[in-house]
Amino acid sequence: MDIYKLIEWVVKIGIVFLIFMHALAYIVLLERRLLGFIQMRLGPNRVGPFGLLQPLADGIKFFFKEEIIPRDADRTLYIIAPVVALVPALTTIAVIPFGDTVNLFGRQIELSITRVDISMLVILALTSMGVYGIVLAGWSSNNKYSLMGGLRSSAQMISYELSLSLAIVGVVIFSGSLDLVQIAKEQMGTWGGIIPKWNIFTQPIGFTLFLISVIAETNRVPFDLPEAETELVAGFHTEYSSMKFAIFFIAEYANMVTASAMATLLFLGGWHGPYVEKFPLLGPVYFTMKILFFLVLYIWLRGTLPRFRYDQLMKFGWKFMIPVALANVVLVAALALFLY
Amino acid sequence: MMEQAFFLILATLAVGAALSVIIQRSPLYSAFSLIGVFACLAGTYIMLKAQFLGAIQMIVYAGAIMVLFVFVIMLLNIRKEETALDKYRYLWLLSIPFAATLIVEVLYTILKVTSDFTSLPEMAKRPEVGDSQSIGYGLYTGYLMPFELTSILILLAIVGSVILARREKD
Amino acid sequence: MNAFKPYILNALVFLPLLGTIIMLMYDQIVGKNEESLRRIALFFSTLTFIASLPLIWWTGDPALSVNVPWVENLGINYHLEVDGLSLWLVLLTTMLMPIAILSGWTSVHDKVREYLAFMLVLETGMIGVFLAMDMILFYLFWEVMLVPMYFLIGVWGGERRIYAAIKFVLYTMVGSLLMLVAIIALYLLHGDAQVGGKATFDIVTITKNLADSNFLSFNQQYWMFLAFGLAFAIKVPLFPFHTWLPDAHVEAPTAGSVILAGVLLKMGTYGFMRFNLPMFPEAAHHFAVPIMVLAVIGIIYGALVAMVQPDMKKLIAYSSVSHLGFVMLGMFAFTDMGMQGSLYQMLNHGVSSGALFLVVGIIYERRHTRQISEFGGLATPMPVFSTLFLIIAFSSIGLPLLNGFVGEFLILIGTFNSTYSRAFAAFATTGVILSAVYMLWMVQRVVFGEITSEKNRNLPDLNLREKFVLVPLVILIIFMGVYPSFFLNRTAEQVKQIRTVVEKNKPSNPVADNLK
Amino acid sequence: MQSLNLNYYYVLPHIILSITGIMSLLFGAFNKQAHRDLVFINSAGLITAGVSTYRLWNLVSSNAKDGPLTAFSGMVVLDHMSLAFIFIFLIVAFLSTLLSLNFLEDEDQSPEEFNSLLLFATVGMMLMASAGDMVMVFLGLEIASIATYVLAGYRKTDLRSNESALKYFILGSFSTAFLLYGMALVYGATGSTNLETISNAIKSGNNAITAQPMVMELLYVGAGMLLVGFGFKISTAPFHVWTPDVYQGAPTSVTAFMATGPKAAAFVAFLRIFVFTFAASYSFQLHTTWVNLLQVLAILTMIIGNIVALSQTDIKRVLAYSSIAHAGYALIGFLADDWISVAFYMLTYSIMNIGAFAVVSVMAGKGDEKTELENWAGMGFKSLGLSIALLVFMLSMAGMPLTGGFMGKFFIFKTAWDKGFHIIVIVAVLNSAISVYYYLRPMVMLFFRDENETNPTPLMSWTTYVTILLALAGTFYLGIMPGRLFSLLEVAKDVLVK
Amino acid sequence: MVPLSWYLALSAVLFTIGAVGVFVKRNVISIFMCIELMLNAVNLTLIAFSSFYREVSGQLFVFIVMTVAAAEAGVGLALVIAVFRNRESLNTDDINLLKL
Repeated sequence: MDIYKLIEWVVKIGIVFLIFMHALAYIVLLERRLLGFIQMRLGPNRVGPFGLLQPLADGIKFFFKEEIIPRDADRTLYIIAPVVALVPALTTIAVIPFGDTVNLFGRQIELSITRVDISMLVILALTSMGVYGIVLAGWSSNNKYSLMGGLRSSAQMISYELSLSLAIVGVVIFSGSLDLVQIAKEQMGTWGGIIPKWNIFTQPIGFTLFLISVIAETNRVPFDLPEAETELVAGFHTEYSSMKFAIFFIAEYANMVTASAMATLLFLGGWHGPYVEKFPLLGPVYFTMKILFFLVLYIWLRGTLPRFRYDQLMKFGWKFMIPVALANVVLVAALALFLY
Repeated sequence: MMEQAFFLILATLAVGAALSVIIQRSPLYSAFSLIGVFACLAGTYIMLKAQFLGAIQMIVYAGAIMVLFVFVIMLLNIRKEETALDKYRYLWLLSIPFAATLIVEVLYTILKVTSDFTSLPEMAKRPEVGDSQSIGYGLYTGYLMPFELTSILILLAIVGSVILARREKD
Repeated sequence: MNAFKPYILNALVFLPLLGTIIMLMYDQIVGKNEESLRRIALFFSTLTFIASLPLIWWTGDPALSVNVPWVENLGINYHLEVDGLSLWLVLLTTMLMPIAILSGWTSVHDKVREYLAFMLVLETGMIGVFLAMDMILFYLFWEVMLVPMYFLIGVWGGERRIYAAIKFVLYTMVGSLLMLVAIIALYLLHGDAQVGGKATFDIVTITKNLADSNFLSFNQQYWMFLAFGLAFAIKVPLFPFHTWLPDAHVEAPTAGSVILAGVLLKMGTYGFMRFNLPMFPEAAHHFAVPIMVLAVIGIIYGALVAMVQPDMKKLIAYSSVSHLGFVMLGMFAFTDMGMQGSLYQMLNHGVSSGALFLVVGIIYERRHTRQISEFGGLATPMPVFSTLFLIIAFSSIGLPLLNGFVGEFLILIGTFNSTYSRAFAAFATTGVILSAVYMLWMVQRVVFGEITSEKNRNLPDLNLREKFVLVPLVILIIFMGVYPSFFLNRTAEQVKQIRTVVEKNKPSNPVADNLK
Repeated sequence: MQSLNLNYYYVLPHIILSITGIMSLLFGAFNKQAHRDLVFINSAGLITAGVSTYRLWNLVSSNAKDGPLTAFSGMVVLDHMSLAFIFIFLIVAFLSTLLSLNFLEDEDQSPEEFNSLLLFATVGMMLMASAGDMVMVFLGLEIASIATYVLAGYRKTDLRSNESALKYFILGSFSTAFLLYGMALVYGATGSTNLETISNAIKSGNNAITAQPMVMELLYVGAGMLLVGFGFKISTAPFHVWTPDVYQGAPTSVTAFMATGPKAAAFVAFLRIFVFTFAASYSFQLHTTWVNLLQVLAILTMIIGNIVALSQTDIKRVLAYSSIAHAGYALIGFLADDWISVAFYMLTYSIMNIGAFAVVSVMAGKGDEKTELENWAGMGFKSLGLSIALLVFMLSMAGMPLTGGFMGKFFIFKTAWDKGFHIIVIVAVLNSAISVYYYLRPMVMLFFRDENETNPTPLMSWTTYVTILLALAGTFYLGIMPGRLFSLLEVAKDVLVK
Repeated sequence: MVPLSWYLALSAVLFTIGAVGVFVKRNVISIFMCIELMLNAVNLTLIAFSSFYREVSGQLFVFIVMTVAAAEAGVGLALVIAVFRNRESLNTDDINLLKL
């Protein structure tokens, strides 16, 4: 194997990982500040300027907190659970492209850790693994609130994964590929120089469905039933403390980032934006901005919407989302037939 | 050599996990062992250049079917298998010759199949299969009928599950 | 009259069935009236009897035969014919049926409709068996007749009726299903032999082709003889297969016993005559000695066991084993006289043992017991009955001038003249003596002597219905005894044919020669 | 790009039934008291499908020299065998629909799902009959099985029904795994899943793809696995253990369906793969191997089925064991390479079995409470018509002449004897003699015994009445006038898979 | 290059383990999982042959098998729930109303 290739890999993984982990930390801060803003309060602003060092303080706190493992817990699973939650969440980032191929140091470098022709499916496969972390946590804690959380999580995952996949099918029909790079590339250019050729404009229904499903998949408000604190104390992570708790936290935010990245790639043209063709390195910047948009949306929703009741959630998923998603597939297929 | 080593690792893991499926007393542990098997198999699929099915394996089996299993295990809160195996020792005994026959028979056959098709000249010319395109093409041409029929299958599975799992209308 | 000829065989088969249907309809439309049901049944069975009478003169007339394809692809025909072999058996059936129905006039009370329906269906089956000239048709009637008999025993029978009914059916089934295999095999071999056109189940055709060119190897004959033979031997019943008979006879209601003894057993011997002898002559020679041995064992064993029976019905049942031994013995003597006698003895047994069962039925109705020890001195309260009983018993013993004598005499002579050992005839003669012993002993204990039980003192004598039941049989007994040629003339030709075929295929060095 | 050979016309019966199934679902969704209407919808669908099947039959006949019709790139093969079995399935579905109405109404079960599942199961069975590829066999089998699992568990609050469904499900999927493994190995040996390609490969001895001599061991083991899989599905000994439990526990009208339809379907797929694809003319050795193996299985099946049935006290278990024994008889025709006799046998078997189960469903009363024979003592004359109907069905199963059962057995024995299977025919014959005992035992209970307690006279709805009448008519028709059917089938003999 | 027979052997071993599991496990869900294991083993065989033959139908077959497995899982687990509702046990030894 080519030694440069190896170096390139190591560097890419290093950079992405570093940025990603930091980003996660700061998304938490962003969320807290934004929520504060929405709720007309300050949020954490004492540690460092504007509270910018707050994530660091939180990290230190988590590290030094006492770790508690309940006596009747299933120890093995209890310890494994956070890992199971985190690993898929972090692994997905490997196949997400954040820009087109750029020419750096005399090498063609793809702006993704690795490129596979079915990256879409890989992401789906990996994210679907994420539920096991929650389920395991819920089961192993041997606590009825946790168990309920785990149960709800798995049911929710199965239910919304269908509409999620169906929403994606629409995009796949349009771009004719399961490769995220290819999907993003298909959205290059504009109509009449004004409207970008993003999928969001051709399939707004698909976008909406995707967004709703993805929020449900990441267990975020208004679909945060697995950890609904008013009913289940803290749901699946009721018994978790210190770093284990933090890992769940990280996993959740990593999932949010992945989801936002997917939304960006599938519907908002990925890294495309003005002048990207000329300056490929602008791609990641656009990409980050779009992701940020979705993250803010997430937080905004959390600040705005009340939580669903469990039966409402199920009814909504099966009786509204899936039929509409199916109809959307038909619609998109007809549209594709008409357009191409 | 790399590949072979990799295969051996995957195979060992798969067999280990599979054994764990039947050795574990708790269904949940079995379920997670089974997920392990699925993951290893997905790995072997990818080694066989069947990436598409590898991904589908993870999505459908590990991501959907097993979630269902785990869901039901949790729903029914089955902590341990209620009976120890030794009560049914004769079944164990029954299974040993059964397994032995099966495995000897199949392994004997398989180990006789040493011919490697890839060494055949005309085989090398054939394109690789297993990418999403060839699968998609196959599904909508030769396999159109079975593909369409899966819709009936799924419809009836949905109807069936709903009937069985819903509560009696009082 | 000739206009009726083509329909008469069909009429014989279907008249009883029609009666059944009308009875069921009557029940539905007019309402429950047991008396009228009985009359309808009696009417139809009598009508059948009357319809069967012309056969005596028409037998052998080709215009009688009915032959239409039934399942053409399989070569199954609906073929009915009557010849010397079947003529008297058909008549016996049609005659016994009204008598049987009459006999149950007052003794059967519950489920009369079903009882009569089964009787009539049974008649259809029996007539069908004797008339069928297609193997599958034969098999059909053979099996169909089991069902009503099963129910007659099972529903209206005595205490151990369930056991008896099931035993009866199972025994018959085992044999008959093997016969089915043999039928299929015969059909296929006949088809393979490429003689006389396409594959067929037709008995006449196959018999003729077999007589013309014996395409069966000895081995094939051997196995098929066994398969057919087992079915018939069970029905006859030949000695080791007889155990169902006492059970069935004893447990069956009177009418059932009459039919069982009178007709059903003849189906076995008829089958031997129809199939085993003309179709597999070489094997018949091969098996002649073993069968004759069994027949003689049956004669003596049956008589000995009958002697110690305290139960009248059982006694008569075992006497049947003995009598049918004679039939088998005569048949396998392969002489004209023996075979004629065998045929004649079938009729005799039908008439006289039928009558005996009726006699037992009559006193059972009065006393609800069949134990010989319960009776004694019946001659005093029931003189007419006793007279008739005596005549019937004499007929069964084989007293000269009565029918039994003719049959047994012919058989014994025939056997004596046969190529096989004379010892058979000698042993069989002891059977005659033994039969006199047990029969007379029974008559003596029941009819003569002092009245031992007070209950018997005031038993009423035969009423008109019972006279109607018994008197025709007694007349027949005497008629057959004094004018046998009326019967024998009509069977002679058929018997001769069979004998010729058998003789023609006699192995050069039969086992029997060594025994002589 | 290859042109797609999609002949929708050839799968018209399948399409019609699928649409009817969906329609009855929808109809039921909007109309809550739809029991009777659904029967009409189903019947209409079934009859239409029957008509189109009949037209296809004529088409196949007129196309006789070009071989069977194929559609969907060889996935669907229509020849006389598939169409004959499709007819059987349609009849089974029709009778089951009629029969189940009473169950659904009496116990207030939701009818629309039941009816549509029944139709989907029928579609699955039809797919098995017309399968030209192993994947179609598999898929058809699964569609039929999954629908039947649900039907077996339809009486949800009844533990027996639950258990029945669960056992059926577990053993069904277990056997499917074997079947599938067999298919995979056959695919490995021959290089194709298409049955025609496989038979060509077997004929030439070369793998379809590599054109090298194929690995026969793989084929043999694959065939063995298939044998095990199909053995489960048609419940031959020693793979029969699930049958009695499942038949006993399921609602009787469902038992009627699953004792007949899926079994016949398994038979047709079994025939397609073994008799036509692994045929003697292609590979003599393979053929003799499986024939010998199956001969042992058939003998075992008949003996076990009949002997164990003798000691059963529950009528549904008696019928279950009898159905095991019947699989053994049908296997004889199978061994003789004669699909016609098997088809005829399955037809008679289906009709008489549905009839018998229909009577049982009435006699057992609501909720199938009284299936013990002991409960039936003395009921015979009280419900004479029913009992006589049961008698006819039982006698038919025992092989009494004048009934379809006799003709079926006769036909099979004749063919097998002709082909030289003498021992097995004799074993079969002796077995049928034994079987008479347990077939007549219900009669003993009904007619010969006195009533234990005063049972109410069983009542039946008109649909059940019609079912029983139709089954009776069918049994007698097949027994008395099978000629026309035979000549129809005889014509078909010439047209087989290429 | 990994030879074909290795894949097949792995598949055979897994299939056998699954089959044995069906015999020895006493819990319905566990038995069901063993059946899934068997199906997966078969899938491996199919895919191995398919990619060595470079012929897609084996993989398409697997695609269908996966669909079927999903459908079967749905119905099977619904059945399990139905049984559990009526009888608080999933042990096959307790499911004995019908004699085996």
